Amino acid sequence: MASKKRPDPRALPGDPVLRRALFHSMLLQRRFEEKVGEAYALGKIGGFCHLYIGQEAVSTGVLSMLRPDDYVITTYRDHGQALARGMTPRGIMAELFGRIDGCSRGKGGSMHLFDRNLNFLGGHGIVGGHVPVAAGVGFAIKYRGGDQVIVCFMGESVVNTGAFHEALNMAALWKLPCLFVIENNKYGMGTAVERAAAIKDLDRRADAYQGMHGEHVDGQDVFAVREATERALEICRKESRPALLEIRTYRFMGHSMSDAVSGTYRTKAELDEQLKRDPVWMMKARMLEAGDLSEADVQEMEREIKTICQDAWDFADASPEPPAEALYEDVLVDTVS
Amino acid sequence: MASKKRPDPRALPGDPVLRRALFHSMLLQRRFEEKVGEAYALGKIGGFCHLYIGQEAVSTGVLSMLRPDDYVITTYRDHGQALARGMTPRGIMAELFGRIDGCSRGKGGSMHLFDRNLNFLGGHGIVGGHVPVAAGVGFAIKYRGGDQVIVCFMGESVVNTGAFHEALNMAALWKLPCLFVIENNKYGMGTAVERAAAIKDLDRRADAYQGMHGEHVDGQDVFAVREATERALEICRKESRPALLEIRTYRFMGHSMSDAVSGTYRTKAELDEQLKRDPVWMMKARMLEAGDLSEADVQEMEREIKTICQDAWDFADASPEPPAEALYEDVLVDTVS
Amino acid sequence: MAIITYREALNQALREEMGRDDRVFLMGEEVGVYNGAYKVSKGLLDEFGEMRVVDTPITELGFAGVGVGAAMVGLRPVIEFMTWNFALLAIDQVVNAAAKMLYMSGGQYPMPMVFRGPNGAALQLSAQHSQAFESWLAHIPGLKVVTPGTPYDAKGLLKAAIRDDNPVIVLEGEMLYNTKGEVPETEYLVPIGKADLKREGGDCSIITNGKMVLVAMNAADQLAKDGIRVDVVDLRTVRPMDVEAIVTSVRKTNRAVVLEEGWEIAGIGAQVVDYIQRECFDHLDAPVLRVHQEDVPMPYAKGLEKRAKPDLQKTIAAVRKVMYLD
Amino acid sequence: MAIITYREALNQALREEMGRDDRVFLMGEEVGVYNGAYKVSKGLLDEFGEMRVVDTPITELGFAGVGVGAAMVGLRPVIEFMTWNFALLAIDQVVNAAAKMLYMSGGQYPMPMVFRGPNGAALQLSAQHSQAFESWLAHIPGLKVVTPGTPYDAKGLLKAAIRDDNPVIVLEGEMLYNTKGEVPETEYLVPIGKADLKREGGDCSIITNGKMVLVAMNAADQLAKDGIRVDVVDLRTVRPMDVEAIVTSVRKTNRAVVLEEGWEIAGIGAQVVDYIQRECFDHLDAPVLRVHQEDVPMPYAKGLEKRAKPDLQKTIAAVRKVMYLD
Ligand SMILES: Cc1ncc(C[n+]2csc(CCOP(=O)(O)OP(=O)(O)O)c2C)c(N)n1
Ligand SMILES: Cc1ncc(C[n+]2csc(CCOP(=O)(O)OP(=O)(O)O)c2C)c(N)n1
Ligand SMILES: [Mg+2]
Ligand SMILES: [Mg+2]
Repeated sequence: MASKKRPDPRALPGDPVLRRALFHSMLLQRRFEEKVGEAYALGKIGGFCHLYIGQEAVSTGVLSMLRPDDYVITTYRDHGQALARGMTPRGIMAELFGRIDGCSRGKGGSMHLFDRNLNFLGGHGIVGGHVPVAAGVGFAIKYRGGDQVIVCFMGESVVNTGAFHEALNMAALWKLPCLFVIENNKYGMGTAVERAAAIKDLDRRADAYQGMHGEHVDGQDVFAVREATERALEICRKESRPALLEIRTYRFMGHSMSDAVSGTYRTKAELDEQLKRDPVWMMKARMLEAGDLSEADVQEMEREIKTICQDAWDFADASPEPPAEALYEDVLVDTVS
Repeated sequence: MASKKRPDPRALPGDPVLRRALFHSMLLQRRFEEKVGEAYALGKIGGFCHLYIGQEAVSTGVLSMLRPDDYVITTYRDHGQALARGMTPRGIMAELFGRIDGCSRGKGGSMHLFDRNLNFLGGHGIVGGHVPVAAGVGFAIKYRGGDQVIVCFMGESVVNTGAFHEALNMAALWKLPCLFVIENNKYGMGTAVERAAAIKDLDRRADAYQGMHGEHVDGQDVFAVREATERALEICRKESRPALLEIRTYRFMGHSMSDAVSGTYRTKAELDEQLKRDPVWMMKARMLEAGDLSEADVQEMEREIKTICQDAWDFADASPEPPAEALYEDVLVDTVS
Repeated sequence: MAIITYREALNQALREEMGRDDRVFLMGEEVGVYNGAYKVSKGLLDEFGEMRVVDTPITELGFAGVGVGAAMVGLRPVIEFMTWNFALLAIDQVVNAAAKMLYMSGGQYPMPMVFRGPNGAALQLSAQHSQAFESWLAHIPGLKVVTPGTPYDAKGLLKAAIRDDNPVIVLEGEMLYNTKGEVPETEYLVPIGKADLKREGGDCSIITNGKMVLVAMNAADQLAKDGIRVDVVDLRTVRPMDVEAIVTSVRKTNRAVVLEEGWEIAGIGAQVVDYIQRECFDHLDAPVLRVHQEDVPMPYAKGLEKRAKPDLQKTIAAVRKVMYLD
Repeated sequence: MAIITYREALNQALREEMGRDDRVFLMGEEVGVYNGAYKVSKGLLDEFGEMRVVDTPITELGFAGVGVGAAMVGLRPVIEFMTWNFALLAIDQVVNAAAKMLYMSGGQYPMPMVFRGPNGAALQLSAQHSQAFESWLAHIPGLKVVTPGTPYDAKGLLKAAIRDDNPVIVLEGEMLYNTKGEVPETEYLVPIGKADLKREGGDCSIITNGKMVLVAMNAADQLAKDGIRVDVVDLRTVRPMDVEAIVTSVRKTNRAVVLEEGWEIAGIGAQVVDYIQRECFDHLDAPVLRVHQEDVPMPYAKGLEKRAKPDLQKTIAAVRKVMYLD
């Protein structure tokens, strides 16, 4: 257990109920994704499917700091954030199964989870494409004089795209309440970050945009993520200014379902080293140590989560395929304002 | 005279022949552009036409440091660099007139001056579009193991484009011999630089690309431009690394022929203030002071340049329009390799 | 009715819609302080302020995306591209975001937004600045695409576009901004998706849109002198296309010329031809002919440019040819 | 002849041309260490090294521009787009730079380069990852556009594209990479601009290209069982198009179905229809019909996706309809 090696002398931050909720969220994401992997192997899910395993402390840490009226937008690797934002495992799983009860009515699939009620503005498939969109949401918040924030998750490859640069420049210029979160999991597909980005600390890209707060933080430690998020949100919300967080994490699975976990572009040894810092088990160890949880509590939680995941699967499996006429629906609306 | 106010105690750098050549180049650009303005007013030239008046020390300073086998690429505001690179006034004027003897056979016009013999890779019309192209030339130089450099001129607006960011990141990552020159003339059309770029010193954008040299310099002083260029070229050529120069200048005319010189987005007072630092007359004053030139020499030079410009006009005017069949030429070549 | 320019008509449309609905804002390069590169937004910054008339850095991809984001959360952006040539940089946001958001969210996120600006060639702007992209845009489901050819249509279609809850592309024309025409003093909308029979005549149909409407009207005048009376069907909207209007005209005239500003291959005109041959197969007395830009990038030289463009002569020649007169 | 996959055929083409000419290099996302997102470039990094097989950051606009610059000064870049969906980000470089450089430089700068990658839909990749852009690319003068449908054509056309001194677009297909076919052991090229009559039959012409060639061949097999013999004209190149091959076939069969992967409106098929109605007006016994993707963004759900795509059934139905059998 990681905590044995890195004993944390401080008391864990937050109250026990909150800590339990954080752990629950992370564990749910982990088990849900494992279930997704199973379903994919059985052909229940098709297309591109990118698992979030290894990065759970990022979604959980960041999103646990948000208000319900804040906005969230992310990439195709969106299951974790969708769950952490409170979207139902049923709605997500049904979407992955391509069914009518899916959160995007079966039209979006794994890469395009949406939930209007939760201001979850989607998973997006074009690398970098959603970053200007996030700036636009920030613009709208400011336009309306609100004090919400938009959180925009992205993989570390995104910092090299033109879209990122254009969006961050405008967000800084116009002082938009946007929190840009880089999930640096070290690889964009098979490309190690240092083979793509001519900069070491990605958060320092913030310096190119006068006055932008930038910070990097250990993404396997949910408390560290929460603290950094808190600082950044304060700036976004109170000062209406953008901020850039580089959250350093690791992807434990292949890039997508067709990619081997290790071999071509990273070694088994590297992966094993990183697995020692599994965010879920590190959190568990710390909570056990702090006396927040007993092993029995964890087993109970595992059982409950297992039920949730199975229920999601059953629900998805029972949900009908979208009817033929759905093909032509949602292309356009027939309303005017 | 500017030199009266800012007497330069140092002896002028360079030898007198060189200094004369620099002044000649600047004066030629100035008078040529004035002639272009006349021709435009008479309808001899059409379309978009962007004069270089006020920026002559940039083209002259930078390009006087290059070798013949180096490469140059620039924007639509390309007359000054074309002249400074040694393209003939005749070929340029004929291009502006849309004639067959134009440097681009009348097909490109003001924004698209090209000269393969001088490695002048064109004026380009899409803001930012030519910056990755410059990186590609840098890539080719490195690919072939050469020690040339590509100089890429751009307006200051370009630093906000995605193309700029993508290109600079790759140039830094791959260590390409590219000298990126920002001609900061304070405005992109009617937009003041501070209303577009969320950064004060544009050369500091270099910091976002590990190891990139960045420097800003007074662009109205041709010697300062040459010195900064020398430092930057050294890095590009010897170390095969990119560099970014912000050269601070000013556009004395409107953005293009249809834009008023002042009024909407800048005041007459601001313009007048800037006119005091006219790079051509500052240079003249310094040379007079240093005894490089007498007023009579200048008048002689003016006469010679006037003749050159008139000759260019006459040549252009006499050159035929491209024949009808030219319409279908140059769409594709019919060769293979 | 007042006689105003196409530019003023667009300006009125923007002013009226911004006055009517404070979720509507205008964003783009030089739309504010500069009053618009082509002065379409003249006076709007003064009237509506900096939050609603927003000058952007030169970042087509970026500000198109800003529009998409703002539309997702309930604003109604009007995104101006200085010209559609530059919109190529932003086309990912138009095609992959705006046009698909509603569909891939299963109906949750309508995109009430407009992308507008001048399209096609002006005078001697050469290859990179003289391109007409209607066929590209019309190709994409999830968009609506309008191409007003007159001040009346410009105002009515832009207003309709701003009120539409879908992403609407408005293709204007630099060469159109100064053209004049009658525009009612009272409010009106031009329905998206409806063609307009701009001239009635039984001998041949000229089917056209946008900047070419004027060319077609001129051709109609000229041809009338020789006793040839043509229908001029102004599509006005190229997606969704008013197939019925095309078919009604061609079934009457039995001959058609399709006139468009852009290039030939897979142009909008090819689609019109396809509709005609499918729906009027037994009514056609001659193959449909097309008039379009020559299949070359636009040259700078004045004479070459003129040759490259579709024009009056080419249109008249095509009509005479489908009528077997030449 | 060896039987190899389309993927291997492309890999051979790249290897042979890189071996033949050291100015040729391959650049794109994941082409090196990862051996290609779809393994088309497998082994090439090991064989040719880092300077000639170049992994890029995710910067389509940027690395397409790098290709343009390298081509201007004499290299022969092969730029891989992981898919053409992402190429929208780079389309400015393709259209405004590569396709126009020769023209606007008055003939001084040929662009000997290739842009390649998979185009169109695979399986359940949904809206942003399932688009076929041949009609967009074919619209642009200054480009050549090839769409190989078989391993033989893939190898021969890619080799020809790399040797061509013009910018050539090679549209491959994720669903094609694993398909197999005969490929000669000895060197050959497939000429750009020439269609291939893949099946001969006198009753109807199916005109198609790319991924749809397989569908057309299947349809031909099925139809033959009912005694209907069709020509399958594989365009192979969609710019410049081999009009003669189309016309020859249709003048013989008097009936045509145009089958394409992409959307209908201003699709490549519309252009084919235009050529046919112009050149075969008096030979047509029925309107030309088209088969294409339904006019919607691609949905994720398996059943919906199947309905959205052009397929065997739709093709057979169209052929039967132009033959007035149903
Ligand atoms: C513009 C664009 N180019 C390429 C791709 C293909 N692609 C999908 S994910 C990916 C890697 C992204 O890596 P990163 O941003 O680090 O996110 P991660 O997958 O690690 O979460 C690539 C190249 C794409 N979707 N969009
Ligand atoms: C992508 C793109 N967007 C917009 C334009 C229109 N445009 C031409 S020049 C220009 C201003 C550029 O300013 P800057 O880069 O500072 O160069 P300067 O004109 O001052 O030399 C604009 C907006 C364009 N050519 N390309
Ligand atoms: Mg990553
Ligand atoms: Mg400027």
